[in-house]
Amino acid sequence: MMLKDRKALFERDMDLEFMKEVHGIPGGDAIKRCIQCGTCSGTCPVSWAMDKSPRQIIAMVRAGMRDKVLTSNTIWTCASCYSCTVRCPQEIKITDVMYILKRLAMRAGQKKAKAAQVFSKTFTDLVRRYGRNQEAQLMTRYMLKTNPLGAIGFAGVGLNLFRTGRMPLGAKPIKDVQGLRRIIDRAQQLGGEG
Amino acid sequence: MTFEPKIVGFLCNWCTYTGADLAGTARIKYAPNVRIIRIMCSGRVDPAFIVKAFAEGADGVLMGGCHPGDCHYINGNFKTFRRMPLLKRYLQQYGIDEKRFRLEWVSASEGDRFAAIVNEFTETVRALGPMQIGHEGVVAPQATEGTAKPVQDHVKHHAEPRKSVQATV
Amino acid sequence: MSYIYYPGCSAHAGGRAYDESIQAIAPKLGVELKELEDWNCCGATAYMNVNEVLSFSLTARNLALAEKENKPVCTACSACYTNLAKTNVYLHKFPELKAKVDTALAEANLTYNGNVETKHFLDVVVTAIGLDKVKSLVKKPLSGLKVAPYYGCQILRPLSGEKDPENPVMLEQLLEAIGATPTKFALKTWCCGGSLMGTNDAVALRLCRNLLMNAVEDGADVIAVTCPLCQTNLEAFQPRVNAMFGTSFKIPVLYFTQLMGMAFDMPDRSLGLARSIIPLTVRSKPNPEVRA
Amino acid sequence: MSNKIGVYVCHCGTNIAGTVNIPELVEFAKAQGDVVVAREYKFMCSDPGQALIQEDIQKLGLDRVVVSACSPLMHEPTFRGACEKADLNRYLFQMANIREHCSWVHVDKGAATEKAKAQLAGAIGKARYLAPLIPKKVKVNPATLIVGGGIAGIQAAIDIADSGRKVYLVEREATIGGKMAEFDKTFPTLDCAACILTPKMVQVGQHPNIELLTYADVEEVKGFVGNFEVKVRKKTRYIDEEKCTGCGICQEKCPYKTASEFEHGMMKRKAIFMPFPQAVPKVPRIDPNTCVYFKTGKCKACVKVCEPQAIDFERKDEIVDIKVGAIIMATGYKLFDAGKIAPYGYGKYPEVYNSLEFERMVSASGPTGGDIKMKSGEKPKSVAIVHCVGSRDRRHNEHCSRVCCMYALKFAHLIKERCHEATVYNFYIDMRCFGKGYEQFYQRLLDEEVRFVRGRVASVSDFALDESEKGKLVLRVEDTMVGETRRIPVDMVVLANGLEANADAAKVGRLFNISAGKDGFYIEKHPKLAPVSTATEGVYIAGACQSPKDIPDTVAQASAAAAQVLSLMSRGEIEVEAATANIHEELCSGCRVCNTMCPYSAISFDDDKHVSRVNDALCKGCGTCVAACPSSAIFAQHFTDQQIFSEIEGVLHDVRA
Repeated sequence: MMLKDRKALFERDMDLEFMKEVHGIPGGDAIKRCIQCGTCSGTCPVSWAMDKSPRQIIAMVRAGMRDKVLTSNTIWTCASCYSCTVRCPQEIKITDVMYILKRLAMRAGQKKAKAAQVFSKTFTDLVRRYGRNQEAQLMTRYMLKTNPLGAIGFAGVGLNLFRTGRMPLGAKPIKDVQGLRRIIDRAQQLGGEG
Repeated sequence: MTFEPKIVGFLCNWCTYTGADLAGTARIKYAPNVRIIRIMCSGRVDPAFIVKAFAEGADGVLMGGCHPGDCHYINGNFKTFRRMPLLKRYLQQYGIDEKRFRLEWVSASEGDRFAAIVNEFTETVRALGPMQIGHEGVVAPQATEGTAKPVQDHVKHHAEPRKSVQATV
Repeated sequence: MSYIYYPGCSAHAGGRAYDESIQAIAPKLGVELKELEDWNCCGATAYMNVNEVLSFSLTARNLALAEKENKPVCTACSACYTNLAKTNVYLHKFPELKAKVDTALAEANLTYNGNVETKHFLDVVVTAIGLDKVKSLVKKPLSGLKVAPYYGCQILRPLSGEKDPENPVMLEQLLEAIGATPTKFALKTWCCGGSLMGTNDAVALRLCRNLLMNAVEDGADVIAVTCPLCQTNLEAFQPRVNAMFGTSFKIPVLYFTQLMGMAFDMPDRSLGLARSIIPLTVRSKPNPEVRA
Repeated sequence: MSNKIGVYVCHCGTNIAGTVNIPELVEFAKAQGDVVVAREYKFMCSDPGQALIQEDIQKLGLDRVVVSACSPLMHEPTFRGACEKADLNRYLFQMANIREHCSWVHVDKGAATEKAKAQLAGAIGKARYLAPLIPKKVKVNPATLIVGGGIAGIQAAIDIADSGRKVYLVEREATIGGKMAEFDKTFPTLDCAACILTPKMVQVGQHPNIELLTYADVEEVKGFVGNFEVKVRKKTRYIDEEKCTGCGICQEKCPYKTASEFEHGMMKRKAIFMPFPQAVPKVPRIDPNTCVYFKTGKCKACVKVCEPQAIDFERKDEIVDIKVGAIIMATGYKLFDAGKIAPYGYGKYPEVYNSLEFERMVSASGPTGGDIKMKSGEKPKSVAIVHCVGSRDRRHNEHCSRVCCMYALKFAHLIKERCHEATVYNFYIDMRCFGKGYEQFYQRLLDEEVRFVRGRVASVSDFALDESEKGKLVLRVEDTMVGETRRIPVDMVVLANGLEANADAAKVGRLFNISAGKDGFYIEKHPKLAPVSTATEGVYIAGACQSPKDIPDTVAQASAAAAQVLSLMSRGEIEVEAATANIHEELCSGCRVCNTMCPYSAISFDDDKHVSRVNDALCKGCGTCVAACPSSAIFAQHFTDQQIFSEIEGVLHDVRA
């Protein structure tokens, strides 16, 4: 609360552990190199929809602004197109950095993460059950979970896909789905996440 | 306490020694196991030096020269290179694992590479374990200006391809 | 030439036509595609969000299965391609990650040693088979048909068969080989929004609007795609784009494999052309270049 | 034999003392045989440090000195000098490198100290067997070879030639002048490049002490400092330079045209041509790829009009042998090829220019006569200048090219000056205006309302999102100060290409025995204290071949290199390595193995005595022959088997003990 009346960001309130945390993850340490040139943001096809630009996100990580970073919509707006990754003059794999931050945000249970979280969860549940993704179920379940109204917008689309035989409803699991589930459970535990 | 190999490094003045200096000015950290001896050209390295080093208890010998074509003395490194097969055969005769010896070309601008080579070679030698003096049966050659010693001769004859034929028979 | 074929989940859903047309043209090209036995979902982008080890383990299972066959793996879905290729790179680059993935795989008595080569079907056609072979199979060249060559993202980035991911040429070369005329298409490597269409459709729809606009302004008759998700976003969601931006786009979006099949004069059914929501009416036109 | 060895351990401030346990090392030294004194000091290379040594030599009668400090490549000459001042032969001095090879590269203090002991023991071991040597003196050839006729080579040539000494200036192109000749104005003073350069070019052309070898390549360099022998190939111009008056009529009459390299294809030139009107020497050359005579055997229009009959289609390349005492490399740089960065559309969109193309466009003598206009002929209403193209980019060149910020500002100013109503943008990562008057120039541009956007341009495209962008080139960039992505439509884009080393820099360097770094730029002997010297004595570097540089720095370096050469020349003679090979005739079996081994053919064979002999004027002391001699008849002085064996025993002292 006291933060409210403060004008400047006090260094003592910065979370430098956060920076270390990101550095610790494969691919995360590269952001040490960032020279803040903005090529990533300028390249990003969706940066206009982000509340903070990818470049700012990196700066904020380095400054130790855990909450500001994990609550920004930036990481959830990233479409994984990898354009920034192939252009960064410092060869920072920014897309992978975004993945890292997405996972940290999910673990922190951020609200902004909800939509993507539900999508991912629905997706992963389906895969856990069948071993493969079932687009039809994915869409319907996901829609109903997030915004049932939005589903109407998709209805037309779904209908077209259904009409052209591109949204089969029946689904049967792969043969060794048991083995797959064992892999999933073990990996989940090893990843210490999700 | 882990075994710390002792390695003798013969570095040519113009490329590898300078490269090692660059590693220094760039503060690149590497294993402290190589003791460096400066020679003007890798071409000066008499196979007897290498045998001597092993005889004195070195666990490994590293030799550094200029990249082919870069030799300060036009082609001394090439002559060194030509001696290597014979040297290796010679080491075998004395029961010295040839992995204990390494020849590398390192230029004056490759400080980082020099450091990497030292680290890697140190680990190779560490894995081979300590040299068993006597066991691997090496006779220490002595300096021989004036009076040619048999070991010396043997090396030298081998060291010179065109003479090796008559030397080996 | 023989490959292990990894269809990917959408091959049985949104991307059925892709799968069908590939199965149809592969034999003609002399490519033997053996479907990977009991394959599982590659994790797409969703898994990355949840758990890194998990997402790599999923892909690793497929690679482990493929390794037994010791043949290169070929897929036509760009997302699957990136996941497979990226897994190879990461497992090689980060030993600690590989260790975890190995333990996970062990749960199903599987091991992966990182010896599987992964290729996108477009790369196989252009690089491995070669355009001469393709040309030799053309019976009905798509003369004068203006095609917008759309690469999208993950076939090119971060790992691509192209020399320069910023300036790819394979698709254009292929289209020319089947007699079509590729348009300039400035946005050919731009993103269609991918799975954002599910989580943030406002953004994805705008990206699709730009792509469609660019294609139409270049005078394209059809957009050629290399990825099922791009196809669905650009075709199935066109009505929603129109609704949102007051536009009136009605441009067909076909897989390059379907266009190849057409040029090879193969029956529409075999190419899944009936699955188009926006069907392609013209197949060839008097070629302006020829006239000039 | 018993010696009196003095050992001196240097702290080098904390550089060595911070890692190596000095007292322990000194105690160790004292314990070694033959060592009569061992001392430590903060900076051995300082005067008091050297005095310490000299005192001991005189008071204790030391006959060997060992200094344990930095690299001999750094201070061996210093200490050798100190010994000599105290009447101890310089070859009785030995150095142990415990800084570059020890304290700077090791972390563990214990291990570092152990290694330092070994290195020191080795040095002491070698010192025991050191022998005095008397260095020979050889005359220095007073002529100088300068490679590269850009502003660096020109400046150095004039400085040296004015002192009355001979200079050979070799230039690869058909004229001197280099890159500077292509420029219009120079930052920050905006004086015209031609006005300050062409007089110097003329001066070089007319200077009695300068021999100009243009359109020529160095093919071979032999010898050493003071006495280099150089082979230069003068590629044929198909013109007799002696006869040609440079009237230029041939150029007018020649019916065949092609794109001018000098004008970057924005103008045509003839098949027989001078790169530009002010070229020096004023001698054209025929380009056989364009000249129709070489294709059909007909035409000869030029021959008909050439009164002095200087044109000769049969003329071949000629090889010129020159002897010089010193060499200055001034080979310059190459402009980064912007085509390598596809998103910038260079080579794709006609209105995207690289910096040298734009230099020509703004030049009064250039293709547009100095008018800034688009291919359409109209003046641009908006121009974007993109910084750091191929610089500060791990995918291309990691280095900052140092001049781009400033010439980008210069461009901005010139555009403002010539298209008043045009909007000019500068897209930069950081503005680097470090030189004298540079920051002020930046301030001036701010006043001129040039728009500065801090952000590296992501892409240039002709795709328009709406009417406002139709027909324009649209730059996509994050305005990092605002944190928003901007789309900025312009008529013209000028790229500030970075500077990189010539493609063949390493290859050329090898000819002269100097090495290039990973970035291709030549490596100086010491970045601070010997910036224009190289590891090879007698070979110096100046200008952009050492690293990207602006004109003031280049000229300064050129004069510095000239000064180095002149000091060498004024010495008149230099001492050459005394550590040469030497043959014991009584041991020589006369097998002649060494004769073929010697890279300098310094070993000849005496048929009467049936032994080989070393010509120590030619011997460089590499020791290849020594290692090859089957009967150990050859000594490498200062690197004898005995000395090296003893050094080996030293570095392994702890194993033997």
